[in-house]
Amino acid sequence: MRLKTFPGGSHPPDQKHFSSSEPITELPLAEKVVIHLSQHIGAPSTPFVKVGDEVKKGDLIAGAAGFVSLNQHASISGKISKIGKFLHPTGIMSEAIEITSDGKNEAIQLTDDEDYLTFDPVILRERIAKAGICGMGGAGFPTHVKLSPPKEKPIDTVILNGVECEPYLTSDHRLMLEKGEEIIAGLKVIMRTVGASKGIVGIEENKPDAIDVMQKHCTKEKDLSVIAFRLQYPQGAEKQLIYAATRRKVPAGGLPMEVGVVVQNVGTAYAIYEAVRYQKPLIDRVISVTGSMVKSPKNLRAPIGTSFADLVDFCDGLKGELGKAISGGPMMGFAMPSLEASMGKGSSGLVLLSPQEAHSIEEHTCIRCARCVDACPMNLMPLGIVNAVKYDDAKMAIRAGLGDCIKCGSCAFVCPAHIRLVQWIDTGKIRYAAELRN
Amino acid sequence: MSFLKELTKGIIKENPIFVIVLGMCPTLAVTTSVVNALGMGLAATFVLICSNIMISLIKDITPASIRIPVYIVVIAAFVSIVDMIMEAYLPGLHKSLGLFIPLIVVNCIILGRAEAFAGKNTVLMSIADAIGMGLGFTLSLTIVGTIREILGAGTWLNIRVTPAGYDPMLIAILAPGAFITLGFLMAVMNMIKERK
Amino acid sequence: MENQNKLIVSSAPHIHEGSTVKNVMWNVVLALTPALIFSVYFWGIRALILSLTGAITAVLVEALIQKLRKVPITVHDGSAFLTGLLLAFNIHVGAPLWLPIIGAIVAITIGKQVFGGLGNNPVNPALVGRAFLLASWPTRMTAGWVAVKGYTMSGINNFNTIATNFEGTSQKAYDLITSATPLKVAQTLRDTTFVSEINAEAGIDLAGRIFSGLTEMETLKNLFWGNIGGCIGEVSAFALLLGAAYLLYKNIIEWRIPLFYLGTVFVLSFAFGSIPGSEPSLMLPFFHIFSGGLLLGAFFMATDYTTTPVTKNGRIIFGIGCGVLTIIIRLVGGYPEGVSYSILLMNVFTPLIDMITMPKAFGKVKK
Amino acid sequence: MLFTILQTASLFATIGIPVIVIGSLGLIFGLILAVASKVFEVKIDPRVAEIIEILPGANCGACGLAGCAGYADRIVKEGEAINKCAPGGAATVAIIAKIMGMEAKAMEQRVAVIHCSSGGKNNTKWKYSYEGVDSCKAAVNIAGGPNSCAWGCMGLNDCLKACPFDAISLDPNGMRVIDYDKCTACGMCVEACPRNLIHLIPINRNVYIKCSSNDRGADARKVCGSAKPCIACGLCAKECPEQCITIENNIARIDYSLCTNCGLCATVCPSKTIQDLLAGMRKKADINPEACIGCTLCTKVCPTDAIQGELKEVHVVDKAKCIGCARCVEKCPKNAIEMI
Amino acid sequence: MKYYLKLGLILFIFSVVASGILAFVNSLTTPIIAAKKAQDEIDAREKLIPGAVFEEHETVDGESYFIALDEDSEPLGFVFIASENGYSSKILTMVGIDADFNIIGIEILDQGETPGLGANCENESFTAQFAEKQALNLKVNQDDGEITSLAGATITSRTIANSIRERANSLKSALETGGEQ
Amino acid sequence: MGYLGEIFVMAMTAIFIQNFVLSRFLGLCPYLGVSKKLDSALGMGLAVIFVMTLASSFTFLINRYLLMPYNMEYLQTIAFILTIAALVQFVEMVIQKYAPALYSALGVYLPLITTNCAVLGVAILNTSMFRSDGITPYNFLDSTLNGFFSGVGFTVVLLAMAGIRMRIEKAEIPKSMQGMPIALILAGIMALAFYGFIGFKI
Repeated sequence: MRLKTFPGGSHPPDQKHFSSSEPITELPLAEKVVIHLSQHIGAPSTPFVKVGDEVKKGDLIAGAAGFVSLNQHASISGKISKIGKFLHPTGIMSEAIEITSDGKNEAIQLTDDEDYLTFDPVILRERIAKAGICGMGGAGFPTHVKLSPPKEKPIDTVILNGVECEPYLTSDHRLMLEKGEEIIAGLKVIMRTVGASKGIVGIEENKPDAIDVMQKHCTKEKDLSVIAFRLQYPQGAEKQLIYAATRRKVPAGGLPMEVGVVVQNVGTAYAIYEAVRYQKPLIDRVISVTGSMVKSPKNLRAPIGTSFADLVDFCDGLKGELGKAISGGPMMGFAMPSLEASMGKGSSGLVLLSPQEAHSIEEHTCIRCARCVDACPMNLMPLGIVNAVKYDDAKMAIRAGLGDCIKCGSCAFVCPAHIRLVQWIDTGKIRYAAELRN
Repeated sequence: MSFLKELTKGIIKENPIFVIVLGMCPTLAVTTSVVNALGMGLAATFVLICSNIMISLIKDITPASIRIPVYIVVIAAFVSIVDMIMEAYLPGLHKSLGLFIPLIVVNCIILGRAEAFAGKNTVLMSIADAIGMGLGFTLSLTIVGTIREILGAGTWLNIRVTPAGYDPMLIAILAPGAFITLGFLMAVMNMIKERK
Repeated sequence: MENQNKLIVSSAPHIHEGSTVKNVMWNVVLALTPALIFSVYFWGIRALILSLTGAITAVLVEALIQKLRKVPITVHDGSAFLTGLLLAFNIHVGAPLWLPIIGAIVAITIGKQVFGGLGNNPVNPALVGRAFLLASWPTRMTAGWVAVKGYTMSGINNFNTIATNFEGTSQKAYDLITSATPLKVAQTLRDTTFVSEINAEAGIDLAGRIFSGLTEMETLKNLFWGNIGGCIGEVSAFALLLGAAYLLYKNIIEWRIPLFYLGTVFVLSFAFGSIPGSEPSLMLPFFHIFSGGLLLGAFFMATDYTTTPVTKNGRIIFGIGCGVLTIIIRLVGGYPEGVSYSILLMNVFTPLIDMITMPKAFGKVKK
Repeated sequence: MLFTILQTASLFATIGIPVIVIGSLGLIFGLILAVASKVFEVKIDPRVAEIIEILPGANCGACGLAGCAGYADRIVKEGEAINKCAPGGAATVAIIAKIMGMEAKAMEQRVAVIHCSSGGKNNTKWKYSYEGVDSCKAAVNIAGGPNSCAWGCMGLNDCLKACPFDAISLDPNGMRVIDYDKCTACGMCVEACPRNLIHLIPINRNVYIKCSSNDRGADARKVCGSAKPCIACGLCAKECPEQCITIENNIARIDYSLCTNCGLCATVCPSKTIQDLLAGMRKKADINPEACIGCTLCTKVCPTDAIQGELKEVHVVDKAKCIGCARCVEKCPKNAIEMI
Repeated sequence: MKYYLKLGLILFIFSVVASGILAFVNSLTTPIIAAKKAQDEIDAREKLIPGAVFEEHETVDGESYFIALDEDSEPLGFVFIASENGYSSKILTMVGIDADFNIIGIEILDQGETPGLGANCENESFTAQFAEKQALNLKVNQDDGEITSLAGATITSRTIANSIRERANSLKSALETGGEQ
Repeated sequence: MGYLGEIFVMAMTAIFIQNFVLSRFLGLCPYLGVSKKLDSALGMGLAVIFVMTLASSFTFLINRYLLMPYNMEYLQTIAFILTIAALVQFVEMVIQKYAPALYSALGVYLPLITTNCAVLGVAILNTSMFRSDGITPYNFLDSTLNGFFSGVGFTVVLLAMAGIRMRIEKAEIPKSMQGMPIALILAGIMALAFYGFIGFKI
């Protein structure tokens, strides 16, 4: 039988071999961490501390500024050394809190509620919100918001996203291999929180070992299942994943809850499990440090806020001249101007490429080959959008689907003219933000 | 404005075909040969002169709301006269110009000049304008006709001008050739204008 | 100041599958080489000379125009070479050398460069060149064709059995079979005058026999391998299919246009393709598909990126439209072959097709 | 008699019938149209009617619109350009302009200036090596723009591409130079710059701040590739004789409604941020010794203390110090000062 | 009311004057045009069979033809006009034949075929080849006949040949059945 | 061939084989002028279809019942143009009053049509057209239908032209080719493509 998938898409080489066999390693204590106040979609958190304050690992240092916002916690113990602008993983400068380690790594007291699965959904949601969890696949949507669907939109299915379709990245893969049971526990928590009856773990066919592990954990539960998907990018995009797993189409401009589905990353599920059972805030995560330029690629469990330079140092440094440092995967991640930036809750990987790999070819004029149209998983006309943005025609751009683009990069990946379709579309999204809202 | 200036402007500066781009139908349809082009050009010039005179004479007694119908009647009358005279004395030319003689009525140049010029100026000036515009029109037609006839038939004014081995490029006297020839001629005009 | 030794920063995605316009174009040229090799095998070096003349003229003209326009010279991308080659492929081997030269000049100037070059031309430049030549020198383009040595123009080899017992007319049938391309034969047979010249009943009978000769297995074999008369590039269906398979495998052309084009021709020719006096047979669609420039057109010209719809449904409409027009022109038109004109006509309507088939975003419902 | 009748009859046959037929056609159509024009009258903007009146009425379509009435309608309702009528020519344009009240208003002529001194090949500090769309508006979104200064010019020439009059060109260093003769202050470049570096200033004011950084002085200096950032020291504001310079968000701004174009600010700026295009070209004050009564009024207004002289003595201008602001000329009660 | 009348009357007056003038011009030109046409036909006949006297006749089907007589009133041959729709127009061909239906000459009177292609049928080089051909089975080379078609204009050529053949045959049968009135 | 077949032949001829714009050279001014935007091209096309149909029927009646009885065909030009001008103006006034929506969609194109030679052209051509047998002259219905199909033919090429022009609007066309020259060359290429319909035997 052919494995399930979605229409459109592309087939980038997966490049997982760098780090897929590296077990998750703990990072030794960093000297400094920088906790950004915007690691998520929504309002930046409000700092609760001032320079000079002493904090313990797990202390709340910044609080959610509204419903769609996030708590931030200290990821190491030490002293607040600076509050100001720091380099964000997306490459821009943004407000953050710097903590200088006191070397003690002293943590707050954790609890252990073994009966966490009997808790009321309200309490579950509260604990998740308190722990400051956001989507860990990259987009960073506050999880407690996602798990609070309105009454009129009942949720029947929760999909755990273990697809990890981005080339190079292996953090979710390793997490599933090593913490499969905890992830399933997290899935059950999510199902209980939203009242869903069905849980699905979606994994792409290139991770057979992870499929085996997860299937093992699911065998006893009749309402849980593991689905293997055909290898196709961007399988991990929410709408494409839902379609591949359930054949339900999320309406354009709508959220998964419109079709009764909630999607969470496997990493998020793990964090939810920890938050609900131990009331542990989200202060660390697994990140893949990979690519051709790093000496020993690794999957690291690192405190949030560790600088990428520290991660690279722990992986025995660089092989030679670095061309490009990408936070996230190569299809949708951000290239950074330097390694000084510090990882956030959504940083799933650090990909280091050589200058040869990083250089791109000059743009050719569009030859209208329509490969972008064929590759678009959202069934849009990327070349139409780009032409409209180029000539500043907001109306046409929106008609061609500017607002529906998920910026997966499939179009630019296949374009023989090497037109930077995603950059143009992004430019359009920013320029016509007002028109798009209407 | 002087009489002479009105007379000459239509030939180059305000050339009806290449500059103002009016009256495209006959320009493309009848320029298969120089003879046809000249015939059409002169017929239109005649109508233009007569209608300009007439309209500048009657401009003060025509009420605005039926101005267009009146002008059209005047022009149509002259066109019909040309039509009949041509049929009587130049039957060959009349046949090859065919439908496009009556269609001089709706040639934008004639009505355009009537409205834009003759309806506002004296008889003398209107004559000058008509002669200038008419000659400009005729000249343009002849240029297009020359190119098309030489390329497409190897002749000019029905005289063979190309070497014996020349295999005429038929497309030049067919519809696509008409469009393409005029397109390139206009591009050349644009290029000359840009140089200046 | 200096920005060496700085990290490269660009927008996502940071990797690319590696295709370029250049390798796409040269791959198409590569896919056309089997056809070229076959025609050189059939007609000798002259086929190669004509083809290269067209291609090289196109490249030179493009370079010259780009130089005059003061824009970067991009002839190395292969698109001009491909245009010139396709143009020459649409000319028969008996044509004078200046024909592909003028055709290539026209194709590159009027068909392409006046619109600003690759990617902007609304219709296929090679077909503009061909239509121009056909309108300008109809006799040069349609007369003086050469058959493959040892075979007839039409691919019918057993004319002896076909045209016997027809007093005084066997010579006529013989001439037709030996000197006209398969489609020209079909057109002539369809023309009532051919039949009425001879006494009516016998005429219909003869026409039917010749027509059956066109669609019998042996003739189809000749059509398939290319043992007939025809234009340089279109002669061997086998060579063209070989190239087409390569392009499909390399994902350079997409299956929709060729499939719907050929499919439409298949269905329509089966339904309407036969002539009075001949039985409709399943061979008929194959005759229509293998003869003339249909395969060349369907795989190499109707799939030209720039001039065909970009939407998936648009490509289906385009393919069907080409098929319908091809069959109409072949069966009732003034030309024996309609592939070039049908593609040209559909090119003209491509922007409209694109507009009405604009895709709906994933998950978008009709309002 | 009979002959006359016959003759009349044949004349009637040849000329009479046509006359009657066509004449009645004309009469009927004339009447129908006349009546219809009243019965089906629809009130339209009188200006539309006026413009229709003066347009040639050839309905040739040369304007690209649907006939003369359509064009007139578009001019009035949608502000279509008034110079599109080919048959009408310049005369028509002039009349339409009159109808639309579009006679050139006495407006202060302005030009565009770029408020940044970086953006060239050799005077920009780069944060990273940018590879991407050759356009400022696209590059600005990639990690906050390729240049170190988050406020400065990225040098990708969106303004140059946007200029419809070719008024912006590149100097050898790749810096954009605005040709004041060609600039029409259309504002296209102002729109195009994603960092809002371009503003329109009155053409007769030749002084502007060549920086837009809101960073604090030290930070601004660190990232500025040309080392000429505004450090918001406030010297110019203090020295400006007209008090037209204000400092806000770490950047100086000139209020051109007050500025007298003296150029003093440019001379005091420690980081050479203020561009004075007339520097060194202004006329200098000269006091006519015969007319000077030594009232010292001029010494008081001189911002650079270039005029020396005791009360009741003839004053002298120190040409080296004079910046040519001409404030003294205005002040002198005896009109003894001249700019030469 | 007065306003309407005024408008109507002005248009009326212009129409009247215009049509009056046109009618007058027409009355002058009509005879000239008619005469010219007639003269053209006479000239054409004269050219086909020089020095003959022509006598107009009609077949039973009402189609007219001319018998050419020499000075002694001996029939030299016939002249008729063959017409059929060609490629894009009706082609009128005047044909002169001798008593054995061998063509003496043809003249294209009217056609509106494609310039450069079908329109070349008026050329001497095309019409001359018809001379001395048997009209009763005239065909173009595509149909196994003796007439070489115009390059790229088989339909025009075929139309002319076929129209002549048909008229000749119908004339022959009309003469044979003594259908003359 | 029944009357339906006759209509089919008429439609194919008017729309493709003898297209008004591309092979008869009629209506070129609006074809080149109003083909810059697709929506105005559509409006113009529909208005032309409407007026050509109407004008064909009116002028047929005038020709058959006023001019032909008195041998006054020489007055065709003047009578037809007068009729068309009055008709168009009248229609314009009526729909402006009673169907403002239709007016804003079509009406604005009506004046442009008065002087469109395609309309006068179809009126004059109708008087000398024959059915496919080559003998029967067009009757009232034939003329009206011919007017309609000729208008459709005009609209089809106008729309195709507008589509292409909108697409090449942003192309880097050499400066001297921009505007009218490129439109003319496009028209030439379209005419070339329409040569595929030549010699149809239907």
